[in-house]
Amino acid sequence: MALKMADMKTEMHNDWCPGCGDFGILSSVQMALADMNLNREDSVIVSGIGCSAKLVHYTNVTGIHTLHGRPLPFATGVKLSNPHLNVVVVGGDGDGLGIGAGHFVNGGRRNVDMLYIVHDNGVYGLTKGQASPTLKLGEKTKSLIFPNITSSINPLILAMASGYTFVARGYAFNVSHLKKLIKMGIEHKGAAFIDVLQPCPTYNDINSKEWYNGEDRMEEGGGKAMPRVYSLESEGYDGRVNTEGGKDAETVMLDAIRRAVEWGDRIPIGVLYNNEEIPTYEERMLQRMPEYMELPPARQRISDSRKKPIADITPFMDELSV
Amino acid sequence: MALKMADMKTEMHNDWCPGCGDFGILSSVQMALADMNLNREDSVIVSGIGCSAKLVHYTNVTGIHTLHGRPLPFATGVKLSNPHLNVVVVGGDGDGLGIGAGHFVNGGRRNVDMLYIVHDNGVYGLTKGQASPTLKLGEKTKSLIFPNITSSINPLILAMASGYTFVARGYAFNVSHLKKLIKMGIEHKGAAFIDVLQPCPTYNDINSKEWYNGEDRMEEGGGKAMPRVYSLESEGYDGRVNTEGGKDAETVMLDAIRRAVEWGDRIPIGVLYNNEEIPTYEERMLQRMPEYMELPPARQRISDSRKKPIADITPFMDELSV
Amino acid sequence: MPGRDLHIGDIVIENRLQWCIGGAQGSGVDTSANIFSRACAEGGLWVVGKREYYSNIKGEHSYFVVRVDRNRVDALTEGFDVLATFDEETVARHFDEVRKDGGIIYDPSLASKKVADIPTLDKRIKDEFAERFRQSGTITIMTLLEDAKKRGVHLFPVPYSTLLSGVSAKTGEKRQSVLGRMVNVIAVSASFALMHYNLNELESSIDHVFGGRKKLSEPNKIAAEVTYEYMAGNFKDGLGYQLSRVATEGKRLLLNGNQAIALGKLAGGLRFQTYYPITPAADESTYLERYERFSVKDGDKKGSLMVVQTEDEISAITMAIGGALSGARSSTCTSGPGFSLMSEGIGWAGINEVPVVVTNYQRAGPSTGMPTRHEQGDLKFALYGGHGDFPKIVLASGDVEESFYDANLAFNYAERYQLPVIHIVDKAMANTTITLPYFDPDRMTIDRGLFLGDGTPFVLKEGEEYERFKFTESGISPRVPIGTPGGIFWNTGDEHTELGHITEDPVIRDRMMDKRMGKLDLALKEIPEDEQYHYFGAENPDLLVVSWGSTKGSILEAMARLNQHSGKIGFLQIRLIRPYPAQAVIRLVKSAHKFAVMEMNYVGQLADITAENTGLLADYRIVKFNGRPITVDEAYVSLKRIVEGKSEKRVVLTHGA
Amino acid sequence: MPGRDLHIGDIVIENRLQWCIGGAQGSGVDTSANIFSRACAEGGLWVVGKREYYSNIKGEHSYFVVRVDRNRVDALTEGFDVLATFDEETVARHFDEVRKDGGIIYDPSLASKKVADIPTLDKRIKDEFAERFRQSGTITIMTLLEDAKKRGVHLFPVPYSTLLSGVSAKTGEKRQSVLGRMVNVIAVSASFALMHYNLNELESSIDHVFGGRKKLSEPNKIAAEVTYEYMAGNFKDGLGYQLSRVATEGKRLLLNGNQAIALGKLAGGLRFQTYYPITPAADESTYLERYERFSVKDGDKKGSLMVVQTEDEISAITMAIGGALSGARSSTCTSGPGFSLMSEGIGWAGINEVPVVVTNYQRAGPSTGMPTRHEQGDLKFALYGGHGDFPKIVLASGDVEESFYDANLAFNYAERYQLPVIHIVDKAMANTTITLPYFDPDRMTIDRGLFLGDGTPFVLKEGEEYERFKFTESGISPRVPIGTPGGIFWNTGDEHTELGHITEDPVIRDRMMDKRMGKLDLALKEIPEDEQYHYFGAENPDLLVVSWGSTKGSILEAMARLNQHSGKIGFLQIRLIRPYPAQAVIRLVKSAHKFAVMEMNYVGQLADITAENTGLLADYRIVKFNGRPITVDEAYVSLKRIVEGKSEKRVVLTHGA
Ligand SMILES: Cc1ncc(C[n+]2csc(CCOP(=O)(O)OP(=O)(O)O)c2C)c(N)n1
Ligand SMILES: Cc1ncc(C[n+]2csc(CCOP(=O)(O)OP(=O)(O)O)c2C)c(N)n1
Ligand code: SF4
Ligand code: SF4
Ligand SMILES: [Mg+2]
Ligand SMILES: [Mg+2]
Repeated sequence: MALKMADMKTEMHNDWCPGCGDFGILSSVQMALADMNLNREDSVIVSGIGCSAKLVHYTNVTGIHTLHGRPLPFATGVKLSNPHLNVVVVGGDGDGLGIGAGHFVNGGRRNVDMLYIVHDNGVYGLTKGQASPTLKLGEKTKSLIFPNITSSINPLILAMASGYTFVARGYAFNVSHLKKLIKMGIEHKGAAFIDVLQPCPTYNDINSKEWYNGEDRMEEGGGKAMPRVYSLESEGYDGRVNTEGGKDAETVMLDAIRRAVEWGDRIPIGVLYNNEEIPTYEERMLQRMPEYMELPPARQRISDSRKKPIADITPFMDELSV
Repeated sequence: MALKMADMKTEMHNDWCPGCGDFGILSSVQMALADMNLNREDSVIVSGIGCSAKLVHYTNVTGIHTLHGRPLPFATGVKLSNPHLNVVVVGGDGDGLGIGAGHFVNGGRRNVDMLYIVHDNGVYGLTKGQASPTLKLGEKTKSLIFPNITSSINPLILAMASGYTFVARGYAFNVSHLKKLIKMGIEHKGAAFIDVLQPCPTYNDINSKEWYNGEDRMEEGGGKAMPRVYSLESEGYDGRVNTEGGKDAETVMLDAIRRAVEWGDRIPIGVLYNNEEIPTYEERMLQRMPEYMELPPARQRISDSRKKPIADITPFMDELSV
Repeated sequence: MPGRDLHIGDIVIENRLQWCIGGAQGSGVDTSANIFSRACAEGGLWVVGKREYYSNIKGEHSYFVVRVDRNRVDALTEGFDVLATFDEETVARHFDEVRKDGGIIYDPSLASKKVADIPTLDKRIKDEFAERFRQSGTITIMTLLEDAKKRGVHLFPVPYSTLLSGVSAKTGEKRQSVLGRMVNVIAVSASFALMHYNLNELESSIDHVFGGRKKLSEPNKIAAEVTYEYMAGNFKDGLGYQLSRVATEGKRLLLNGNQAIALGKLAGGLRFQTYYPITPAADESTYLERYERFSVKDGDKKGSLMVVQTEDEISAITMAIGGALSGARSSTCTSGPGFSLMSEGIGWAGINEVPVVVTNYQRAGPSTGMPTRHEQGDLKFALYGGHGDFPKIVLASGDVEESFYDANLAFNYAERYQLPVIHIVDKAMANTTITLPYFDPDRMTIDRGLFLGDGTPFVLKEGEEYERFKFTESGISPRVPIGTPGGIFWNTGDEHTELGHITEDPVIRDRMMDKRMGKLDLALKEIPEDEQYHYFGAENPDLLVVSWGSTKGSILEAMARLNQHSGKIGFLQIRLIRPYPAQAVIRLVKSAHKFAVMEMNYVGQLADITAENTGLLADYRIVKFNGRPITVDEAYVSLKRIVEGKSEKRVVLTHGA
Repeated sequence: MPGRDLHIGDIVIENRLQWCIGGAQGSGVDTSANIFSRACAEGGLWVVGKREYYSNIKGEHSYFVVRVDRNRVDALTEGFDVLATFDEETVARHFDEVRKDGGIIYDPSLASKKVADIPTLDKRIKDEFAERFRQSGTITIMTLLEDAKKRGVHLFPVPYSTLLSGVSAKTGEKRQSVLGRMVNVIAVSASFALMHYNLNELESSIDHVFGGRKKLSEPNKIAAEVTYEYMAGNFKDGLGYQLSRVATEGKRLLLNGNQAIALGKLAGGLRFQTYYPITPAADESTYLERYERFSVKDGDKKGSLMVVQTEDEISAITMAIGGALSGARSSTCTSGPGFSLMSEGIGWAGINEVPVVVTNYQRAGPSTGMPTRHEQGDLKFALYGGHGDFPKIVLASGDVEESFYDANLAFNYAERYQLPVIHIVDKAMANTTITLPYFDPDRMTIDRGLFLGDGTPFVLKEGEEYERFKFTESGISPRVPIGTPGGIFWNTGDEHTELGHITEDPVIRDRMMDKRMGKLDLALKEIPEDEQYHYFGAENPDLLVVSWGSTKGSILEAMARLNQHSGKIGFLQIRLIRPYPAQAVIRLVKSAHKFAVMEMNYVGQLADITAENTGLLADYRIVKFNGRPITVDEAYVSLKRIVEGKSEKRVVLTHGA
């Protein structure tokens, strides 16, 4: 039975602020999951803490709302113990790149087959608008007393430097585009990362929906707004690594970085980097444990009908015997 | 009175393994400090935990041997409270890029004026040789039971992605070169990072001194070993950003990344990226607090002779008065 | 418009009432409460107020309760005399709490709304209403109001839209978005009008709250006038509760706990503060940042303090320690989850004898818990957090005023005994708004202990090396800031020699442990008794109530009430919890007939700690853990039941919406 | 070559001795001890050994003490009968510990070395020697040896280089680097030769330790032969201590605590282990990784477990929780600093009722402390770590054998009560090598509680939603792994509804707190008494010793010694520390005349916890915190002094080098 988007909703009251970009991300996630028509039970969303992290409660698949900055390691445990699950991680930019930056970097190194979506709103929403790691140096959003004193991180470049094998950017209010990215990210074999530009109308009065849409930049002659956001695909950019085909990881990454640094007048969305040549953690593990996919940790029996252990430790004791 | 290297040594017994690359780094640090002839009291070395971190006890300036992964925030507190101190941070690759990766990334964003040296030996030395974040995927050093299952991080690229404004690589056994780098790093205005290739003869049997020296690669015809390590300077590489001069940060960074990914047969050392166009945290603070350098937190009096508070909170109370 | 029965009793209660306003988060409830409190305070009255809100930015229900009195008040009582509402949810959540003879202000156009349709109202509550009003057909707001009315509550329908039209007419303002914001002021004005309070005070409060931004204050003042007029016309008898200006002595503040502690730190010499945002601690840092530059007495230069927002709490504590090593009075502030992340750093400060202050604003745990709700659940963790044995001092303030002075004491202890100090406060204190006399910084003494960086000269004997951890009689070694000529030293988280170098020598180890842990005994000996604990009430009481932290106000008032009649009750407020003043507690407990420990957590953590330190098992444990503070009435009733011999050994208090 | 006086008494002590070998870290001390222990064990003897080492990779002093007996032994005594050395430092550090009539094996070529020149010897020790031997001129190794000799210790100079030349001649090996490594085997051989132990056992042990790598084992066996010959020729009377083969019953293991716990976890169903390297916990994970694939009884497929090295301990605990949510028995292991970083994660598991096991190998704290030394300093932290009130179980094993079975109990508790379990052990246990009977995994029962993922069907009634946190009578809600058809659920660190969605409703909050915390009462009721504590010794004792963890062996033996004579001593080993078996403790303490709590930390943490839970203040606290385990003799002496009425209230034990 095909899933509909309505199947992906829960009855939990959604308490995001009106106009919040999180709504767009939520819809995109729900549409992507519905589209992919996976069993709902086989998907799990793991989130950190922040406005964004509440997404799990609004989505009708298993939802693990964890600790601030920690969704990645939680999710990694879930996934590695049962690699058959479809694991999506969501969280804020503060969550993922501030307090969670250490996991972010090391998560890339593992290349576990899951998707990580960061709601990039430039602020710490739930704690009332402090600067997040993506807010630019010198900017002064509503809650700040002084202009931001810390430089921003570029999540895309950081993700590539960390080893994510799929790196993309979406825009919260381009739902159909974002939905596509999310599906690609889920289908990607390895650690996929999507940075989603997310207006926070309550605290980020700089990178607002209007700003992304370029409403301050009217076409000459009083025409339409000229959106800042453009899609990479529309310009023929292709971030796929194909070493045999002459596009090795380094080449693509350098191209991607050139795009990733664009900001201000032109802000690219789309897939910057997509490398399926690197084995996933699961594949690496499978090399060592041929039965891993069939009997991963979570699917093994551990006791017999008498509740006695079935792991046979005798050979190991024999090695220690005197 | 000019300082000699002997002045930089303590009587603490050095208990590194014979042949450890840490000795080279220690000498380089001590020589650099002696060369620069700063008052010993004005320098402080802050370290994490690991073999490398013991360096502070062997060096005769104030030494703060902190917690695993945390030298950067400790050092930041020291430096911001007293910006007149010359702060050098040292630690292992596990310390800085594993457990400390979150601080590493966010430390770059702050661009506090100090130098961070990572002893990059590919292993967790002090805990007996587990893989560190710089060990390559699939490599199997002595203590590993299975080949390394996690991809490595490139500290240089990560540092640039994180905002360090001086990014260099040294080699532990090229002491004169490393000494120069360290001096440059200390003199650099902003957050400087040096990744030091450090052989660990006890646990890393792959990236050994012999390997770096290319002793497995004899010149044809039975000549000398062909070292893997080469210096960027020797090839005329110049990592300085000079936007006016046409070399903006992006351009240099892309060049630098091309060098940073070299490994195996050619391993560059030297300064990859040097950008003094970004204001330091201290400078940003100074904008807000004109008296910051003169009276930083650590140098302010807080009470009068009667031990009474001297900060005048009356105006603030008046704002709250009813 | 539904009519109104005016059966107000003859007795008019003057200048003593409790008021509540509610509404969706982000709809201005806070501002209303602010205007209300300030208007009262400007009239010389004393207020104490508390904000309750969800961990949410916009849309969930929040409410503010303000108690007004002609005398100083420190705690809230149960129930309200006036409930001011402008949405359905506030009526639904609070109508039951309005006392007999009290009043509810509401928007009559919402009376027909169905309770079941309120999206943010918990299912549990809806289910309970369905059960309770199952006779009444569809449950609407009116169903609830009628129920209140039956209990003797007066209903005051205020037609917000009509009034807003009036405002619009007078101001020319047509934008619904702007007019909509004025419901707050209308609700406040309607309340004051019923209380026959002077419009001037209200207007001056509006001016102040809008910070002189005329564009905002003028229309709001007009809204106030329009409302006063309407109320005078329609409910001229008002309510049995009245407010009027009283004379005051001395200057007074209206502030909350975050501000008080920030000011206390500032006066107490804080110069380096680190933080990672977390509710309800962050406001302290934001406040400090705003006032980062300040005047200094007898100095021509400005003083300044640096506030650094870090990437996490591990960074916050370790960076603060770094600041302390450089010689600045340094601190950080946080709440449960962040405090959990600080365990390791605090331990490092312990072994390295670094004076650093952590202000822990407790909120309802465990884990993320209820981030905007109240609890005192971190006590044992504050005492025993961190692996291994190391000394730290835990100081608990009992109210906003104490917290100001304690902010300096925390630094004094930290520097005098060279160890981390946990200043433990809580969400209730942070978010309490209260009128208090001006603080007197001169009542603070700044004691930096054996610190040779603040004017005291640092001299080494010829040929001597500076030993940071020198064994001394007191266990305290002179400390210098990094950068002191001749004062090079080493720190390490490892066990160390007097020089600060790593050692594993068992003999030095034992001496270092004695040195460090001995400082706790020294502290207990030296710290004045009245910093350790406060004792209130009768000598040799029948019942001794032992407590800590923000329960103080409620207990004091409950005790006073009880002691007026039969009860002979004493109250021991423990302030210094580590080191624990065991001898004093034993003496006081033994002087009493029975003793009860009252606190805001599940297990009765102070009761446990008391047993641990004294062997005395509390006769009663009165606990509360639903996230809402203990009210005066709850304290009163539970103590009364003990006195009357009717109490269980463990009493769980459950008041609160 | 210095001569040797052979005045060995008539009595030969057979199969009971304590041996020590020392040398620089990385020089093979470990291997020697291994060969020694295994050779004894292969001869049917029982051994227990302990390794002491610095937090260093190469060069600092380490030593290994092995006790050998014809019966099972669990703890070490004070002093050695034979000290085998091949460097100066070992002599300098340990000569004093050799008992009268014991012997020291040393390299005569080092006898003239100056003690002052040993770089790694602590200044404190050098200073003490300078004072003690100030009459003796320059203090050399010989000065110390002579001093030992005066006390009745026999000296056995063994000319290592001469022997190595012999080996070189026989094997043709000329490389100094290879020959140098053989000093270890020479030292062991010399020891055995003096004990007249069969060379066969030694050779078979050498074979085993070198894992059949003939290139290594053959020359070493030749070294052994050469040494035996030399010793027979020069010291044919040997020593008053002799070893000989004895008969054994049943199969036996020689292993350490890390291995025992790893095996216990493996048998107990662990399938997902995470860790971040830390001493002394990491070896558990490395061992597990090595055996990640294993046979499964009545299954044709291999079983396997996954070990993940994480980026830090925050990741380790949260990843393990993730594994548990997927349905695998999951755990992590760590030590103090890492445990500190886990506080927040453990709290999350508490509020979300996730079964996860943390094995905490305590080491000497605080902070980095003495990473390779021993302490039981994390107890209170294990109990109260993490903000807010949440349930967790703390289980303390008393010895290596218990730790194997307890590894499964920890999982059982975790799954049955759906909460985090801290299995608290320590460095002494981790690094104890001991002979034990084969473990019997069939003595384990695997209890997964209300877990519907292991064969038990998951059925929902028509139209019913799965509620992960359903209120039930027992407080325990059926649990399903993520991915169960129909079993979608939510978790959150926030307070939550039965569905697992965020709530701040005070009523639900109270019920959820009761649900969670109530599980501790349930656990205390259901867990069998002998899993909660062990009682040994006399009924109604004069003195009850209460303790926990690895002090068990020493206390048992000391008690046995004391009870042989005058004493009437009982020993209560508390295993379940949270929930605390208060009633049983009260009963036992009250049955005794006095009670003493003995433990390895500064404050007496178990004593505190006992007071907290029972109100009973220990009459005596016997503590040790210098990083070295309590020996049998220390336990004996301190208890004897109590029995004799000569003890202080607080006794600090200080033995150890
Ligand atoms: C350890 C810890 N520290 C601090 C907090 C408080 N906190 C809650 S949400 C949040 C920041 C949220 O910002 P972000 O991750 O960007 O998410 P957003 O709300 O913007 O979606 C913080 C700091 C916490 N819950 N835990
Ligand atoms: C929180 C914490 N976890 C683990 C450890 C144990 N530990 C000590 S050193 C070390 C790793 C050292 O590796 P690295 O940082 O690369 O330094 P190296 O020894 O290689 O110089 C670890 C994991 C610790 N001290 N603290
Ligand atoms: S605060 Fe910002 S991010 Fe949070 S819900 Fe509101 S608009 Fe969205
Ligand atoms: S283990 Fe490696 S890094 Fe550590 S001291 Fe030895 S050689 Fe150096
Ligand atoms: Mg954000
Ligand atoms: Mg390393």
